[in-house]
Amino acid sequence: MIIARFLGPRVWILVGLILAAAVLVPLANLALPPGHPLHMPSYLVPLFGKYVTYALLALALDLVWGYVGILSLGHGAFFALGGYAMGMYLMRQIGSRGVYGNPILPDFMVFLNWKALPWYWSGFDAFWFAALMVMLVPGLLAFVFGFFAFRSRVTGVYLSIITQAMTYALLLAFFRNDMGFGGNNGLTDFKDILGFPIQAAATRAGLFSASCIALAIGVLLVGWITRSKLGKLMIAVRDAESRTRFIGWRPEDVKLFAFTVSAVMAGIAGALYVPQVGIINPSEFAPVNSIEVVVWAAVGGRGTLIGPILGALLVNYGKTVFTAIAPDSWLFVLGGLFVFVTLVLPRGIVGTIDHGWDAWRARRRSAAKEKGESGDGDGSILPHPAE
Amino acid sequence: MVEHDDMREPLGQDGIAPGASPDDVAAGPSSDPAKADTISSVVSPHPYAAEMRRRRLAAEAQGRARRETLLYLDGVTKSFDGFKAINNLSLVIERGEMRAIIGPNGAGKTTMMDIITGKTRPDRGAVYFNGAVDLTKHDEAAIASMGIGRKFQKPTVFESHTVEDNIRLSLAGPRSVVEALVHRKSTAERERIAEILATIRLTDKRRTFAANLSHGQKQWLEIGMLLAQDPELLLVDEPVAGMTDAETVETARLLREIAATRSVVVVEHDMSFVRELSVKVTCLHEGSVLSEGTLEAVSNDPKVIEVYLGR
Amino acid sequence: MRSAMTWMQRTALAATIAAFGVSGAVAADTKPKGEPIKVGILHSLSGTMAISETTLKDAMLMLIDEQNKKGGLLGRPLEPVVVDPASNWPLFAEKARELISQDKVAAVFGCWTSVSRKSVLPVFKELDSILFYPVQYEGEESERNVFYTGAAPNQQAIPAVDYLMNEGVKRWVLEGTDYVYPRTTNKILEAYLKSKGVAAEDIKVNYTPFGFSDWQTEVSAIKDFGSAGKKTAVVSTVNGDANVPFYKELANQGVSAEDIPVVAFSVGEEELAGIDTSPLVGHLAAWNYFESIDTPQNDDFIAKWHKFIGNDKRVTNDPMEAHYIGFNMWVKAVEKAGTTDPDKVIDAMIGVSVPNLTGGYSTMMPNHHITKPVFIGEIQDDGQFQVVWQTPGLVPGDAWSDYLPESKPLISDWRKPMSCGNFNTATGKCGGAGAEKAAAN
Amino acid sequence: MMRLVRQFLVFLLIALILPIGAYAQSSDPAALIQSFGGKQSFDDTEAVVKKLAAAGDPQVARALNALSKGDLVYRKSDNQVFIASGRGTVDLFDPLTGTKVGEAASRDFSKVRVKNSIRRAVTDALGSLTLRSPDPNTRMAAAGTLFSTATPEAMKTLDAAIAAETVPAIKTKLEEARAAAVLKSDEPAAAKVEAVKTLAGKGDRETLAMIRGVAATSKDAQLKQAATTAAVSIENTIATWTILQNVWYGLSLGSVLLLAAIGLAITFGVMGVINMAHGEMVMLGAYTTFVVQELIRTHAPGLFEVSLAIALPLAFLVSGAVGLVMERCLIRFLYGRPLETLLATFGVSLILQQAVRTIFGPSNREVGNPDFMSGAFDIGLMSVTWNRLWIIVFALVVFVALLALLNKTALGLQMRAVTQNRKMAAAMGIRTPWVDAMTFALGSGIAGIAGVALSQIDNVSPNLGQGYIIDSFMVVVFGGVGNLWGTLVGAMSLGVVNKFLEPYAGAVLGKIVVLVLIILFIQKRPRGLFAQKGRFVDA
Repeated sequence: MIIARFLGPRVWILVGLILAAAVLVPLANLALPPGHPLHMPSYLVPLFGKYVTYALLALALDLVWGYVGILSLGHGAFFALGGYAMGMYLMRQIGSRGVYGNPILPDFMVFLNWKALPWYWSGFDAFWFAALMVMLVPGLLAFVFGFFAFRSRVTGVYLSIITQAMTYALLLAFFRNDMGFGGNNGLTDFKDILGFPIQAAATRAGLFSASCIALAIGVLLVGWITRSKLGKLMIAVRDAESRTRFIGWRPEDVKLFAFTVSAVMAGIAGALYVPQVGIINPSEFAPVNSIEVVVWAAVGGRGTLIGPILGALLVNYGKTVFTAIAPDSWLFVLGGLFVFVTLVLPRGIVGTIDHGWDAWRARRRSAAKEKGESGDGDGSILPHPAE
Repeated sequence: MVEHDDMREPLGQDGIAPGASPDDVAAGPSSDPAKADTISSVVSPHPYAAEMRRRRLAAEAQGRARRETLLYLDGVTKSFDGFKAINNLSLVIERGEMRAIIGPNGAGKTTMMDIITGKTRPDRGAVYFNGAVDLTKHDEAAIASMGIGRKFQKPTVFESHTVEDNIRLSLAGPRSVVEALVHRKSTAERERIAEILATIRLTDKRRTFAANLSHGQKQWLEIGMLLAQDPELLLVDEPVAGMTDAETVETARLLREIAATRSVVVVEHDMSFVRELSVKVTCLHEGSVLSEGTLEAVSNDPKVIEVYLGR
Repeated sequence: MRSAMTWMQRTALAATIAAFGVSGAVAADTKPKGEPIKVGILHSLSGTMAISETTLKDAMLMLIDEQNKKGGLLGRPLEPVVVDPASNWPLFAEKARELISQDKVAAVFGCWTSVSRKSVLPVFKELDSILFYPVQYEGEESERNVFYTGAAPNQQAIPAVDYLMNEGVKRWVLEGTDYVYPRTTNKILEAYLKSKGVAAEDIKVNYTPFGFSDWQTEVSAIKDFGSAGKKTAVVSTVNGDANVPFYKELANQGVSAEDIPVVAFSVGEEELAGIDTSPLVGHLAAWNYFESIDTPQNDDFIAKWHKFIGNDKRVTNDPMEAHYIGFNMWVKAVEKAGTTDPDKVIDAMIGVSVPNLTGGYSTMMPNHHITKPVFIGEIQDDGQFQVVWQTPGLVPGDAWSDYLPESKPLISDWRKPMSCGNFNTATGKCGGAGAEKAAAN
Repeated sequence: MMRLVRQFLVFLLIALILPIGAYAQSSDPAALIQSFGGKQSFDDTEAVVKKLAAAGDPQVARALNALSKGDLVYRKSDNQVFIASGRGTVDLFDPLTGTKVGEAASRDFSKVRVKNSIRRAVTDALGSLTLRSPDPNTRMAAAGTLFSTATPEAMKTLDAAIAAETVPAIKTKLEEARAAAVLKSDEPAAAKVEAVKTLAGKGDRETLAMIRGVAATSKDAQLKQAATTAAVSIENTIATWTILQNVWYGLSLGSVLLLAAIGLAITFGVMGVINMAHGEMVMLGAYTTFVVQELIRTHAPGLFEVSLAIALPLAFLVSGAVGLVMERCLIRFLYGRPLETLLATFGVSLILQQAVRTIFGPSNREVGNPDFMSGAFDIGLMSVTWNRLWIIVFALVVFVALLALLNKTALGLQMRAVTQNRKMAAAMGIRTPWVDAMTFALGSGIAGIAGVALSQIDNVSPNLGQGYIIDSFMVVVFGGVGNLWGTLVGAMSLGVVNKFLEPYAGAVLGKIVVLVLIILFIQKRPRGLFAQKGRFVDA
C-alpha cells in the first residue's frame, strides 16, 4: 500500500487510537451495564462525539493553516454549511411527525405561512443527495472563493479578513428568515437518521463511531497529502511563496487544492456534528467560532497531525468543565489559556514536545559527534569536488 | 532588407508576431533598425505611409534580430508612483552568454529582474525570451517553467525542508498539483539530485534542514535549486553579498561552471567578484543602460566614473 | 463500586464535585436535613445574552435561598446547580444534558431565547425532565416537559394592540429583529389587525439584524410612515441590545409618544436601566408584571431582591416574576406529588395555582402555559413604568394562535387521556411528536 | 367678490358668537384645575383638560404644561392641586398663578396620572391657547401644532392670529395651518386652490398626504389639477431631500465606523498587530464615560454638561494604559508573528470582557446625553440630530489630530521610521521598543476616545466592543492597511453605500451586500483602496 509507506509510525498509532475509541466507547456504553466501573454514561457519548467532530474541523483547518499558511477565519462557515446540509436531510426525515403534521414542510415554514418547499430543499429527503451536498456545498464555496482570492494573490491578513467577511455575511444571510433555513432558530427537533431514532443510545454510539472513523480517515488523508511531494510543496508555499513561483509552481493551485479539501473535511465534520448536538443554527457561522477553531489548532500545535486534534479535545473538554465549575469566571481561564499558550508554547503542545525532543536528540548526537571527530563543516568552505 | 518590402504583413501584427513564419529566419543578426529607417524614408513619399513602413520594417528587423537572442529587452519602462525605476531600457543576452550587470543602488537592477521573471509588468516596451516568447504575457510560474531561473538577493530557500527536498521540489518536471500528490521518487530523480548536490558542494548536507545552513550555503542551495530547474537562463541577484572572500571565489567558480552550459545574468555590486567572473559587463543607471563592454572598458567610461564617484 | 471509577467518569464528575463545592456555600446555613434536591439553573452568564440572563440566575438563587429558609422542600434542602451555557445554543443542549444526567437535577429553570429553548427541547424530552421557561415567546409550542411561565402572544401582543386601537391608532409599524419571535408575533398581529379591518397599506413590517445600532434610516422611515395623516403606532419586537440605540435615535429624532407611540414586548425595567428615559416618557410596554405595581407581595419581593443582591438600585422585571411563579408552582407540585420524580410532578403541575406578584393568582393550565393579567405601562422618567391599562381578568396563555391558519385547529392538553401538545381538532388526531408520547403512555 | 363678502360675514358672526359661547361654557379656571385632584380615571382627567381648553383662558397653560410633564400633584389629605418640583421635600406652587405657596414632603402628595392621550389633549389645547403668547417660540410651536390639528372652526382664530403676527416665519406657519384648515372645510374650490398653492411651498410628507387626499377626492377639475401639480412638486422635493438625507446618514454611519476603526488603523495598519481586543479598548472608553458620569451625578451634578469633555482624556489614558500593559507584557514578544498576536489578543479580549462583567455587571449601563448632544434640528426636509452631527465633527477632529501627530511630531516621525525600517531606526538611536509601546498605547487610547463617542449612541455593555471589531477590520482592510486616508475614505464610503442600500434591500440584506462588495473589491485590489505601492511591497 502506497499510503503505508508514506506515513510514519506516529500516524498509525494515532489512527489506531482513534479507531480503538470508535469501538471501545460504544462498547463501554452499550455492552456494559450501568453499574459497571467501566461503563460509559450515555450523556458522555454525544459529548465526546461532538469533540471528535471538532477535532476533525481543527484538523481541516490545520491542513490550510499549519501546512499552507493560509489563516482562514471562516472555517466555521464550511462546518456550518455541511451541518445545514445534514440538518436539511434530518428535517425532511421528520416527515409528518412535526407539530403541525405537515408531511412536506418543516414546522418553521408552516407557521410562517410558506406554501411550498423552496427549490433548494428538493433532493434532501435522500441521504445520498444530502451526503453529496455535505461535501459539495462547502467544497464549491471554498473552490469559488479560493479561486478568485488566490488568483488575485490575496494573502496574509487580507485573506484572513475576507474569510471572516465571508462567514459573517453567511451568518447574516442565514439569520434571515426569508432564506428558508429557519432563521435564528435554525433546524432542530430531528427524529431519525437513516431510519434509526436519533436519540437512541445505539444511534448515538453509531454516530460517535462514524465521527471517529471520519476523523481517522481525515488523519490518513491529511497524513498522505502532507507527506507527499505536494505536502512538501505546501510547506514550501507557506515558507517562501514567491520562491515556489520562481521555480515554476503555481502556489494558487496548491492553496486552492488544500483549501477545497479542507472545506470538504470541515463540511463532513459539520454534518456529523449536527445529529449529535441536535441543532444547527446560524450562530455556527459566527466569526468568533471560527477564531476558536484557530485557537484549538494553535493550542495543540499547528503543522502537526496530532496537535489540532489534541487541541480541540483539550480546549473543549476544558470548556465543558470550567463552564460548570466556574460559570462566573471561566472566561478568565480560557482567555488566560490563549495568552499562556501563545507566549509560552508558541508551537503548541505537540510542537513544543516535538521541538524539545528534536533538540534533545540533536544535542546527544552532536555530543556523540564531538567525541568522534574534531568538528563539522558548518560555515567553513566545502572541499572542492574532484573534477 | 529591401527584398522583404513587398511582404504585405498586416500592420496590426507589427511588433507582436515574433517568428510567425519560418522563412523569416534567413535574416541575419546584423539587422540595424536605424538603417532601415533611412532607406524606407527615401523610398516612400507619403509621410504617414512612410512612418508605418518604417515602423514595420523596424519591427521586422527587430524580430529577426531578437529571434537569435535568448533574452531581449527593448524600450522597457516601468514607474512606481511617478518614479521611473526602469527607463527605456534595452538589453540583449545571447545564448550561452554570461553577463554581469552592475550599477549603483536604485539603478533598476532588481526591477529589471522582476520584469523578466513576470513579477512586475512593464508600463511599456518589449521583453522576449528565446526570441519568440513575449514574457510580459506570462506569470512567474510560466516563465520559470520556460527555463528562466532566478536567485533572489536575500537567499530564499525552503527552510523547513532538507537540502535534498529543496532540490527535489525544484527539479524540472510537471508542475501540476495532482502529479505532486501522487509523485513517486525514482532512481533518475535521485541521481539528478546527487549530481546537483555535488555541483553546489552540499552533498554531505543533503539531510540537513535548510534553516540550519550558513548564509553562503543557502546561496549555493538556491543556485542548486535553479540548476534543478534546468533553465536556459539564470538570473542571479547579488550572489556573494555577505559572503567571505573564500566563499566569493568559490561562488565565482560555481557560476562559471554553470555558464558553461547555459546563459547567466549576474547582478552584482562587488567589483572584485565581477572581475573574477571576467565577462561582458553592463552598467545600469537610473533605469537605463549607461555603458556596456568589458569590465575594463566600462570602469574607464567617464559616465560610469561620474555616476559612481559623483560630481 | 465507586472506588473503581474509570478516569473518564472521574474527570467528568470533577465538574459535579466542584459545582457541589460552589453551591455548598450557598446552602451551608440551611436547616433542613437529608440529601439535597438539586435544581438546575441554565442561564447564560457570558456572551451576548448574559446581559439579560444573569439577573435570572440571581433571582433563582434568591428563590431557592428563600425556600431553604422556609424549611426546604419535602424536608430536604434545595441545592442550586449553576452552569454557564455562554450564549452558545449547542452548549445549552450539552449543559442541559449534563444537569439532568450527571447532576441529576429535579428540574431546570432556564433559557431565554427561543433558539436556546429549541436547542434543549430534545434533551428534556429524551431524558424526561422538567424545564421552566420564563420569557415571553412566540407560542406555537407545547411540550410535555416544558412549562411556559412567560407570556404567549395572546398574553402580551394582542392586548397591547387592542389598547392602541382603543386609543385611535389606525396605522401600524411592526418593527422587529429578524428572528422567530418577532416574525411569528408579527404574522399573528398582521392577521389580527386585518381581521379588525386594518388595510394592508396601513401596516408596515420591517426587520433589522441582531445588535443593530444604526437606526437613523429606520426611525426616519417610521416618521415618514407616520406622517400620512392617520394616527400611527410602532409595535416593537426589537430584541435586547438593539433597543438602546433604537430608543436613543427615537428620542433624538423627536419621535414623541404623543405623535407615534412605540409599544415594546422586549423592553422592561432591566433594558431601560441603560437609557436616560426622560425623552421616552409615554412610550409603552406590555408585560404581565411591572416593578411599579403596588401590591404587598411585590413590595416584599423587591425588598428581598434588594437585600439578596446587595444593591437597592437593581430593578425587577417580568421574567423574574415568571421564575417566581414557576418556582412556587414547582414547589407546590412537588409537595402535592410527594416526590421530585418528573413524571409525577408533570402530572401534579396542572391546576396548581400560586399567587403572582401583581395581586392575583396564576394557574398552570393543561397546555402548560399559565394564566396571567396583562398590563400596559407607559415609560416614566425614572425608568419605571406606569400602568395605564390592564386586562379586566386573567388571560390564559394560548399555545397555538388562532390567527395563524395552520395552528388554528390545534389545541393542547397534557391531561390524560388526551396527553397531547398539538391535538388537531379538525382531524381529531394528535399530530406529530405528541403521537409517540401518547402511545407510550 | 361674493366669496370675500361671505367670508367676512361669517367671520363677523363667529367673532361675535365665539366669545359668548366661550363664556357661556366656562366656569372658573381655578376651580376647573382643582378638579384634577383626587383619584380619578384617565377619562376624567382628559375631560377636565378639554374643559380647560374650551375655557380659553391662557392662564391655564401653566397648569396644563405641568400636567403634561407630570409635575401636577394633589394633596392626599384634601385633594388640593399644586405644581410640585423637587424630590423628597418639594416646593409647591399655585397651579394658576405660579406663585410659591410652600414646601412639603412629597409622600403626602400624589401625581395626577397622565397618559399619551391626555398629553396629546394638552398639546392640542396649548396650541390654541398659546397662539397669542408673547414668546415667539411658544407661538411658533403652537402654529406647528395647529397645522396637523386645525379644524375648519379654528380658521377664525388663525385669521386673527395671522393679522396680529409680526414675525414673518411664524406668519408663514400660521398661514400654512390656515390653509390646512381650509382644505378640511367646505370652503369653495377657489379658496382651496389658493390653500393648495400655499401648502405646495411647505412640501413635507404630511402636506403631501393632505394634498393627495384633496387630489383624490376633489370633484372640481381646477382644484384637482392644482392639487396634482402640487403633489408632484412636493414629491420631487422629497426625493431630492431623501438623497441628501441618505448621504447624511451614510456620513454619520461612516463617522462611527471611522471612530471605531481609526485606533485599529494604528495598531493593525501601522504596526501590523491584529488586535482582537481592539473592541474592548472601545468598551473601556465607554465604561470610563459611565464612571465619570456616575461620579459627577453623585458629587458634582453641575458638571454633567461637560462630563464628556472630562471623560475624553480619561478614556484615552485608561485604554492607552491597558494598551501599554498589553504591549509590554504580551505583544512585544510576538512581533513578526501576526497570527499568534491574533490568538493572544483574542484571549485578552475575553479576559477584559469578563473583567468588566464582573466589575460593572452584565447589564447595560446608563450614559446620559448632555443637552448639546440631544435633539435635532431641520434643514429643509432633513432632520439632523445633534449627537450625530457632533460625532461626525468629533471623528474628523480625531482624524486630523492623529494625522498631525503622525506627520508633524517627533513621536510620529519615529513611529513611521520604526514601521518602515526597524533596524535602521534602531541604528539611528531611536528606542524602538519605546516607540512600539507608545504607538500601541496611542492606538488603544484612540479606541478609548471612540468609546466615549459611541457611548452616546449605543449600549454600554460588556458586549459593546464585539459589535464593532469586525466592521473595524473591514474598514481598515478596505481602505488599505497602513494608510490613514484609506481608513477615512473606506469608512465614509462603506457608510454611504450601506445607507443607500438600506431603504431598498433592508438593513440585513444591505449589510450582506456590503460585505460581499468588500470581498469582491479585495479580489480586485488585494491591498485595499489606498494600497502602499512600490517594489518593496511583497507578500
